[in-house]
Amino acid sequence: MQRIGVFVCHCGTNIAGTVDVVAVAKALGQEPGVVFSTEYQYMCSESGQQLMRAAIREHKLTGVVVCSCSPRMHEATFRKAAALEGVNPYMVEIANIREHVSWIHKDMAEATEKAVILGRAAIAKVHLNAPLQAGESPVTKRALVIGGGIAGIQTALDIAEAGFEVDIVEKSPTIGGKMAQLDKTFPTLDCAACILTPKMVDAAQNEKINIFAYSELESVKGYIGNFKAQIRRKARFVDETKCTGCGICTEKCPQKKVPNEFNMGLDNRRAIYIPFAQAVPKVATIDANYCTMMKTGKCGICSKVCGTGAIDYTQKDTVIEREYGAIVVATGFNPIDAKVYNEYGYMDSPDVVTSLELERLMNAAGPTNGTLLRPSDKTHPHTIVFVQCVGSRCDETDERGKPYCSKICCMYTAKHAMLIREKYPDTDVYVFYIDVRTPGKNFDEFYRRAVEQYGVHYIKGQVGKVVEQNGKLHVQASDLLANEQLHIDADLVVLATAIEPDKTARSLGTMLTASMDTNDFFTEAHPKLRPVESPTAGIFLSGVCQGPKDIPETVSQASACAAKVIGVLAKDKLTCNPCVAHSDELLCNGCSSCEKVCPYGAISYSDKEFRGPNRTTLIRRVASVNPAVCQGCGACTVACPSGAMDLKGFSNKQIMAEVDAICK
Amino acid sequence: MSHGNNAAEQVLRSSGVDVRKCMRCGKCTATCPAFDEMEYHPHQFVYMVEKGEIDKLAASPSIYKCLSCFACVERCPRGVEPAKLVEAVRLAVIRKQGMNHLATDAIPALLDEEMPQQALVSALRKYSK
Amino acid sequence: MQVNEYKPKIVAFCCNWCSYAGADGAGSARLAYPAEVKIIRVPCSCRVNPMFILRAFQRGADGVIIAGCHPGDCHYTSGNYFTRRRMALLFSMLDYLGIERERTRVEWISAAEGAKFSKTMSEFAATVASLGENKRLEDLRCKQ
Amino acid sequence: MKFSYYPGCTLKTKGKDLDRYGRLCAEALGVTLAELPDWQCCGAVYPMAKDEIATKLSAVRALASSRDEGTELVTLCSACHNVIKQVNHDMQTDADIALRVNNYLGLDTPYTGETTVLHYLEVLRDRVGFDAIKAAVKNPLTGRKIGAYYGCLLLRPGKVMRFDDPENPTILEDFIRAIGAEPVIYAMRNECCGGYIAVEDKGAAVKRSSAVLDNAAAKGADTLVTACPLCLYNLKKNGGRDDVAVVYFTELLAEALGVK
Repeated sequence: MQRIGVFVCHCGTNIAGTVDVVAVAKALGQEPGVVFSTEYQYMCSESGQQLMRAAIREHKLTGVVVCSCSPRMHEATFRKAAALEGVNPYMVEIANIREHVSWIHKDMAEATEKAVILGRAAIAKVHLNAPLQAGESPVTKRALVIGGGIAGIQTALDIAEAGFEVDIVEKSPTIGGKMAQLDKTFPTLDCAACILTPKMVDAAQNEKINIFAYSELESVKGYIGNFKAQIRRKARFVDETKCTGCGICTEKCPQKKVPNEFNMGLDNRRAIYIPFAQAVPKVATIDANYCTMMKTGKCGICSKVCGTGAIDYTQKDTVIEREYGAIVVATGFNPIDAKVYNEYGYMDSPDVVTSLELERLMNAAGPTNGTLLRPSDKTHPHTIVFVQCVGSRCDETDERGKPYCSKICCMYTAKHAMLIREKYPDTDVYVFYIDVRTPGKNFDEFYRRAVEQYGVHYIKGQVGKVVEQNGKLHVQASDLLANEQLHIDADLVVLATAIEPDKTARSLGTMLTASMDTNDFFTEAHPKLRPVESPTAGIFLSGVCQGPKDIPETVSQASACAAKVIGVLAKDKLTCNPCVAHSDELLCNGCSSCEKVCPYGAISYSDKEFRGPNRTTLIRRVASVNPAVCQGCGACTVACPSGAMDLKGFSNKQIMAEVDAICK
Repeated sequence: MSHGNNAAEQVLRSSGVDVRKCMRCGKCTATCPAFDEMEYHPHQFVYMVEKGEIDKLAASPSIYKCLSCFACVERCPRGVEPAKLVEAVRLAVIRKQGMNHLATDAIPALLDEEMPQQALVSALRKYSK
Repeated sequence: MQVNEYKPKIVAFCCNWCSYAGADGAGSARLAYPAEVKIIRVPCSCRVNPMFILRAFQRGADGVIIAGCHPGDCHYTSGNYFTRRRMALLFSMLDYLGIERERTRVEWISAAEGAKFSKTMSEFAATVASLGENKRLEDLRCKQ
Repeated sequence: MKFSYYPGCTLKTKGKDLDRYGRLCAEALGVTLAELPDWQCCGAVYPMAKDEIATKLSAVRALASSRDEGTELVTLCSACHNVIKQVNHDMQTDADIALRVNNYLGLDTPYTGETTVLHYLEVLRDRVGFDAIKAAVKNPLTGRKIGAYYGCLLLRPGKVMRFDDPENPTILEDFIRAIGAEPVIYAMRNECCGGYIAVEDKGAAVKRSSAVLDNAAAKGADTLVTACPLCLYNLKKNGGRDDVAVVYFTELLAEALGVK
């Protein structure tokens, strides 16, 4: 018989406000096997834990039930405390009476009754708990970073700095991501390239960092400490080891009509190209969709002009396999497609642009060499209208937009408006806003400067329709404070389109079994306390893949993420989850049902000798589980027809005891 | 704020609109083709219904100026559907005895040779019980 | 004679990764659902053995709901597909035994869907309540 | 291909051309339009209020009788289309309206939105196919620069109408291409012509209609096509310019198919 102690937490008033904690402690104290029951204000606090440890010593407890917040919150805390007193950590069970009781029920009698029932279920389970010993598994001392934008680069640099190897997998031909496309950065107005490109070079030169650009993750298997990934290195049709990045091929290529994605399609590039001058790796890539040689077999000019013989039209994709101890997701974002908001005329006029397109139009390395010219007729725009929140902050029923605030638009629009007024003082700039959101260091001051020093017209209202006629963009908008409808003849309209996670995020989330929210942002293990970890062990989150962020936030999160990864890689062994499946060989009939449902291949069969009646020996085929590979899902336990397979920590008997307690 | 007044509740019920969804962006008013003709504009309908100021709206010619073009309904990012509020207030008025905006016999004088039946029927539906 | 107000007993098996976290999310957002719903945490919805459900009905549960990750999002890659197939079979068998279909349910609720958790549980509790007590499999010998 | 056909009152009077050419073209394209025997006026404007039942009945009668015929229901006039499709949506999604309408009508089988409502243009796009139309064209309107005028009723509310992208529609442009002309895209093509406000406030209608026409003319359109008699009226009467012809799309189709 177990000697069980029950500890009911008040959680301040979070629990005690709705649940009569004294009554719960008293009721649970009457349960068979419970030798001690008490309540305390904050069980998770140092003094709360001391109280628990003292009780374990004093009452020689063999099992512990804590009625508190979700086990996802403090299970580990209480297990650790119990272990310090020599009680096996898996003899501790949590009854969740905060998230599942006090926070959702108002009536005290009802909530108290439910808390008691959940406490009884936990007690019933502890009666059947057995001490479990966690095994250990080795750690591969290398990290994988998926995505080579500023988030991925920063995380990789920090991990490498600590002395561990890092691979960056980037799907485009160069690292740099969105930040490489930006002109200036708020609120300091320093040039994005000037602060980003040195980091790109650092990453390239760091001997601990391998950059797999123009590559995609194909599959991932394994678990924390022991991931195996297959990486597809797409054929560039250029030998990376031979190409010097001289760029002659990109000048001589006769196919000049390929939309330049780096410049948001505002100009064209060649079929063989280097995305931008500071690309890393600085290697040419042939775009097979446009290359005349690849399509018709006639041309070959790049091959002729290449001094190092790097061009290889027959190159094939290769798939490499690498092992990792931890994986970082840094897949970033894209602006939504503005074409669904055609009331702003994005599809009708080239002079309606998105903010990212404007970045390229203002960038010295962009299609206009930094001179702000209208795409339609290459003239200076004199009246510019900015529209905020295009596709952000929409109702959940809205089919075009996103329910969240994209967070960066208010600030980059203030930046754009300010830069334009500074460079072209004869330009009238209007910003239509719903709210101006500037929480950040020196952010509101920055916005106020746009208004007060630079004379940007901020108008509380929205644009309803943009009509292009005779070279002007007729903007119809509301001015809510004046209760007017405005009609502005503009030359350029800039849409601050919402940002959304990169399209690859969803399939990546599935591949990594890392959970995502309804907007395809990766979910963190805890929104406040574990913001850079996925709930899936060994998967870490860096940058906008987790939620909208600006550059300073992205960089701090990227470094935080690196710290967490280093925490894993620095260990030689990791403790495994002891709640794994186990087969009772005496009951196993060797049917293979379990083997078929195991997603990890953790179950194997072997012939074993068993003693039969009358001193005979029987040879039977039986299953056994590799505890280092088993992840503890339990699929096999249900498939097993003979009841041989069971899951430690969640055994058939334990769960049925819980069912009984709840239905009593 | 006069929450819970009967006229406002009737308008909310009959329109099916949830005025609390509004985030005051003003896109409805920005897109409204009848802005110049209206005394109260679409965003004001939303706000004034929320405040319970139905009497002011009911007395305003604005309720006969909405073109029912659904531009505000289509473009509202919050799914508020301001046009339905205009219709609900208008109905609350013309459903009362003797409150037709246009009497049936006054209409023929407004018509011309080519005007399609559709215009006439629409006007009858919108302006009278 | 004492007449008790009827409140159904509902057992909700929630997978640790999605739906249990979804229930925590419902709690954090203070999205209420009826107290009749009691949650049992399992590592994956595929850990739910048909025995557990039969046991619940035998012990007097009026409804059983299993909640797991959305198809394709299972923490263990494929567990919820097993759940879907197994439960389709089990529920039709229970139906044959006279346990109405509405008393059993499988739902996919992600960690981010606190609102869905609360809504689903409220609806399920209301449905089960409207069916009244489950007598079909209840074994009174199990009650002390 | 056989459909139930709901012409609507305007198509029997001032909008005869829309109907006449529509029927001729349908015949030429092998589409049978069987006019519902007992249709009544749809009311021309969709009754938005949740508590309006009487004004939705005629639309439901047409929908139910199309269902009883076992055919999809085709409309041609934009206004009728808007009313009937929105009422159909109410019958599918609003249990309260469906219950009250059915209680009132007392049909043999209650109507719950089973009928598919198609606009004539949708029949051309989704059932006949613009490629087939292109192949059937005898007199392509080569060289004509035609602007599509959608107005409001075909497109909005987009979630209910499900007709085309409400902000960037292409169905009429594809139609214009199919009959051999060049589509002119202009921003005002999905803005209101003024609608029934013309009855009471001509000035307002003039403002709206002339803005539409001016924008189309500035983009080089010589002709606008519409599917709505009221739009046609407003653009012609209140648009304030005669250098842009305004015609029903069925008339141009008839011309191209050689059945005019």
